[in-house]
Amino acid sequence: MPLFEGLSVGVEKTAAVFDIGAAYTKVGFAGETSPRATIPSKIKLSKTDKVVHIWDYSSTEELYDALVEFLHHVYFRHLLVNPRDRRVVVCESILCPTQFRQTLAKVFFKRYEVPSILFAPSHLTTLFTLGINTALVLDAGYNETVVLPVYEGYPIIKAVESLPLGGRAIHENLERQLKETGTIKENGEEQKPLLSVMDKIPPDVLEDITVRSCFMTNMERATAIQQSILQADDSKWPSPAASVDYPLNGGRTLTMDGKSREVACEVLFEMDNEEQSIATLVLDSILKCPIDMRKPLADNLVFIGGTSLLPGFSHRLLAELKLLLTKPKYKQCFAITTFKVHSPPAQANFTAWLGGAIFGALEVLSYRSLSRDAFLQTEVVPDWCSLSPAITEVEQSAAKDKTPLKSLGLRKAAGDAKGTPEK
Amino acid sequence: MELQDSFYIKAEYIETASGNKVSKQSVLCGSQNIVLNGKSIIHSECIIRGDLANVRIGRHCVISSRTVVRPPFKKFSKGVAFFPLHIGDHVFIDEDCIVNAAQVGSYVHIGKNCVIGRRCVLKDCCAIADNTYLAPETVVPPFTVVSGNPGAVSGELPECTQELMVDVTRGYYQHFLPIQEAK
Amino acid sequence: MSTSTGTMPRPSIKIGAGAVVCVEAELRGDITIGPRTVIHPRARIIAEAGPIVIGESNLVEDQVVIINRKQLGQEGPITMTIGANNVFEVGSRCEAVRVGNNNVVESKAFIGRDTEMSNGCVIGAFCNITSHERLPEHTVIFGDECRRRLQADKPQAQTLQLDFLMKILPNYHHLKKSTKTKSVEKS
Amino acid sequence: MAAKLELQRVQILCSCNARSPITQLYFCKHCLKIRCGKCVSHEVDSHYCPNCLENMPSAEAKSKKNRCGNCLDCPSCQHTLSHRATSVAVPDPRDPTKTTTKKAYYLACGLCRWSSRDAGMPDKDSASGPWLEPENAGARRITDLSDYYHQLAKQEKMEREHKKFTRRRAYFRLQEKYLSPGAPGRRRSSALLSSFTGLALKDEQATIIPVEPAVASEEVDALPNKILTQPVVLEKICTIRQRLQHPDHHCVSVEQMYPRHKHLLIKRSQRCRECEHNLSKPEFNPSSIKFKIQLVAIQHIPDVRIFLVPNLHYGKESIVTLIISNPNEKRMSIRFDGSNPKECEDTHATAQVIPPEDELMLGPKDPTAEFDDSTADIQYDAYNDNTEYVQFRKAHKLGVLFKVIPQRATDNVVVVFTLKYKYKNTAPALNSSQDETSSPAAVWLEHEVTVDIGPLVSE
Repeated sequence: MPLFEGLSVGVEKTAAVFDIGAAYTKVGFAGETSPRATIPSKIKLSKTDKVVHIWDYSSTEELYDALVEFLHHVYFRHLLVNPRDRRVVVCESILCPTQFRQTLAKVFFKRYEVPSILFAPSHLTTLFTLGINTALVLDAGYNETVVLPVYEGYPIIKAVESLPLGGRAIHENLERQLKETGTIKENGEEQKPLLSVMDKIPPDVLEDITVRSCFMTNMERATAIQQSILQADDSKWPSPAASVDYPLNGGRTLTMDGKSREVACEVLFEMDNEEQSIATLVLDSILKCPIDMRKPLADNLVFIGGTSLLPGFSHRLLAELKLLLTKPKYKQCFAITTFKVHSPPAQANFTAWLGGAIFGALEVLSYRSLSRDAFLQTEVVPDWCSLSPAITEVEQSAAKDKTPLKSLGLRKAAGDAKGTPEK
Repeated sequence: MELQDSFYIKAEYIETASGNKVSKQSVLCGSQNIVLNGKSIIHSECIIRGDLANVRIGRHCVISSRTVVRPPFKKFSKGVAFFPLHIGDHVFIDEDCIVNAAQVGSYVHIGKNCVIGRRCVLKDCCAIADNTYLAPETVVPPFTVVSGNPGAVSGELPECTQELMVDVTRGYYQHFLPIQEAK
Repeated sequence: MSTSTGTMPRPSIKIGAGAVVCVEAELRGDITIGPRTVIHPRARIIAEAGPIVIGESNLVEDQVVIINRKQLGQEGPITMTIGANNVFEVGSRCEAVRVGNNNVVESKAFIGRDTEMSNGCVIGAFCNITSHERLPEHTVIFGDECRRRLQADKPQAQTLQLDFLMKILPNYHHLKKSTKTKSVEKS
Repeated sequence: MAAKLELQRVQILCSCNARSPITQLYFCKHCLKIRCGKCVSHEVDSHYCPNCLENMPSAEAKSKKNRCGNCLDCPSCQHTLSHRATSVAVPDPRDPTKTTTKKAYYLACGLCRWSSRDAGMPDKDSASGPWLEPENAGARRITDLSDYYHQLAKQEKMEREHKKFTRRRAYFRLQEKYLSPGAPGRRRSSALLSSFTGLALKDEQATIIPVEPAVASEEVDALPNKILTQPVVLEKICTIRQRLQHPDHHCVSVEQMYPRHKHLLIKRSQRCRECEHNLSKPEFNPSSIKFKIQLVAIQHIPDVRIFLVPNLHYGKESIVTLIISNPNEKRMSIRFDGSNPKECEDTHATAQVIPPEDELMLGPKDPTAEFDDSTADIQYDAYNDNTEYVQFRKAHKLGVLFKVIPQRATDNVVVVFTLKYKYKNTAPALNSSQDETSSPAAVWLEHEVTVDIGPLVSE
């Protein structure tokens, strides 16, 4: 057995790459051009037979149980490989809660006995899909939009900006719109207001409506619409898009007017009380960077995340940025007049995953990863934001384990690591 | 939980020499083409279409009320042919199902109100959850649970499924007892 | 038979030439069955609120319920018309007053009275369609959320199956006699 | 089917302290311990296609990305597509004025009626042969990028290897960051990229062929005008599920969807984590329901089932009949202990239980009984059953009486007791490892059983 295992370590198997998003989880293998599967981040618990969202947890135990079953599903239904044979790359948001990554590491290392994990910030991995070292990455996900500048390979952590604007915000806004204006046709002929028949629209339906019929309108129309709403003057509305009859199930048809289709996504660019939108995130983030970085960052924007797949998203965001530059708040501070956007060789919803997959295939993966032995020693995952001395100690041991000597002998090292006491 | 006794009125069921019990309220069309291998129970208001093609049902099967067992057809360039339908041993089919399968293996459980589409193949030791629709020509591999509309693999069965199914179908037969008249 | 059909003049059943209607099928009320239509045993066709007219070459399988159901406040009989080459699979239920041609209603599907089936539609198994609309031609409805798509072609006609059934069913079942004009007593 | 027997009402405590019904447990003959799905190591045993049920060697499965070579899924509803044959009229090659018929094959879905003709895929002349999947448009670029990073990575690896033989010097920025506790800011995230950039900028690394960096553009595609002007046909726009099936190209309208090959399923084997022996190993043949190794608990430990439950009243003693059945073809002695569950803190017991004190004997299981229609007369007298505890005896089953006193006025009545049984290894042939004593000496084993007897009768 040991001999056999030794051999299998010699020819290392490609790493498994995970991107556990708030709405969808992307899984696949390093070195491949697209994820093997993109599945909702939900799992049906065998104990209760209920479907739970991975991110909806109230305690660490709950999260642990959900992750165990979720990863079992991923490994044995989608990846079809033995977990203990492969290193793991996890693309994560830099704002990922410690509790989550800590539990995730525990599940991976203790339950599935993976040899090592690399927690890679998704904003950084995105750069691997472009072959550049400097970019301002905007990740528009489901729960939030996070902007992080990366300069010459260094993420400028102090310039990170985020707002809870993403897919969920759009869905909520859409639901509000539909409750106001949507009508339902049921059995009889007359249209009834939506609220008279249902007080809630299922999230799956909202998602489907968004995906299939909503869009990010262009700047001129958006301005006109805002005017119209502000002045409560319907005549200012530009001629709206066609309305949609959406069959809810066999019995009901939901009619959504063209205005709702257009307005639903506007929530991303509506200024909130603090005068923030996802466009200001970009500018504020740039402003927090040193002056000499600003121009290169503005010239290298990257938009990732599923929400940025909305038709018209990039175009509108650029237009918003340009408009903001003329506003007094930013006019003074910026010498920039143009923005440029990259288009990665992947769909925006899995760009970060692809970066992880490119990186995961590299020979240096083991040097950057947290090995199982290092984790088992302390059971703590080192993190950029933790400052406590205890963590630092761990990091030293982790760093030691990253020396080539040890990282080569993956599984063998387990005994050694336990044998050598911490100096 | 050990299965509890269930009772039937003796006059309403026909018991064959090999121990099959068939409700008189079921329709067995073309009964000369229907084979029940013994100790199988067919409850009331079932329809078994032996007139379309042969139907063979193994030992210790239970077919619950209002279920339709109907051989599937396939179109060829020259005409239509109905295929024989084979059901293995220790198969439990719950109420209100429509079984158009080409083959149902042994130790299979089909839940309530399922539709098994034309020419489906259910291998041994699989289970179909309640209210499932298996689209035509679906194959269900061993030790899988299929559910939904359209049916998709949603779970796994334990390794001891065979023992469990034998236990259930035999127990069901043993506890299916006649009484002379309605109470 | 029941008296629920009392408002109608005289329940009568007309069966077209070459139609195969098994005796074990339940026909109630004023029903016209077109030529070359096959009705399996244990199918139920109930004309309650008015006559049911079934066209040519339809296939009605076991446990199917086709019912012209009385609506609240309905005045006078309403005729339910089913076109040609439609297939009603085992255990489906059709209450639609207007059904075109070449439709397939799969097992355990349900079509409500307010829905109008145009031509070449497929209502998938377990789909409940009750919305007040005319289904566009070649609509396919399937799955647990009644998803829809449009198919390029109408579903293939089941003529071959009908031929086969017309050959085989008389060997095993007693049939209702086909008639031209005269009403037939119910078995 | 487990639901029919309500097997979840009897839970057995696994050696990892989780409770599961007997059907989900394994019995490791080598450790003589109970294992459950949570404490065994799951392994991929073999790959197979769930549609054609053909086994696929793991190397082939890997190269085909876990997809079957023959079977395809409908892009619209994920149901398996079937091949349809039709004849089409084609101009006769010899005489262009006439037409002949030719067999043509296309794919069709039996559920949603999608066909390969909908997607504009040409028909094929033969039934076999591959259906093409479009290439990922970005594949070329991704390969270039990978190659570039590979070169950098190799460089770094070489330097590290080199460093191994020289003095330990933390000259990598990466390590500096990690080793210096005073610079917490960006050490771990920056570690990712920093050393690459460092390397790439060195002039002497002439061997590295740089990849063309991506070019950003000021212009992006505007919202197509037709969205504003044309009516929406929902049926023609892909749902998100359909889109996610096609990660390699952005598919928005249903015409762009193409069928994908069927994803494989696996058979799994289970291994005891302590002794590394297999607990369950299926046969290769995907249609087979047999196992090469099958150490499931139901075949080794006595099964407990609820048989008769009288009305239960709070604080009153009732007599409950449980059936204990013998999994072995030899007799088995059993004992009970209802007193000790107080020791463990997480007990769920809501009632006191008084099990029989005597040692009881379970009759042997007769595997041929299934085919024997006559109910065999077994000399039950030989067991000398005490009617105080034993209600009845039937082949390998024994109806045992338990006294139960519910001690909580709410909830279901749950009792916990320890079941002890004399275990003889019945199949020594399988058990060839040296660590097991060769003598078939029987050992007393025990495990905790939790039984949910049912609700109290409301007063």
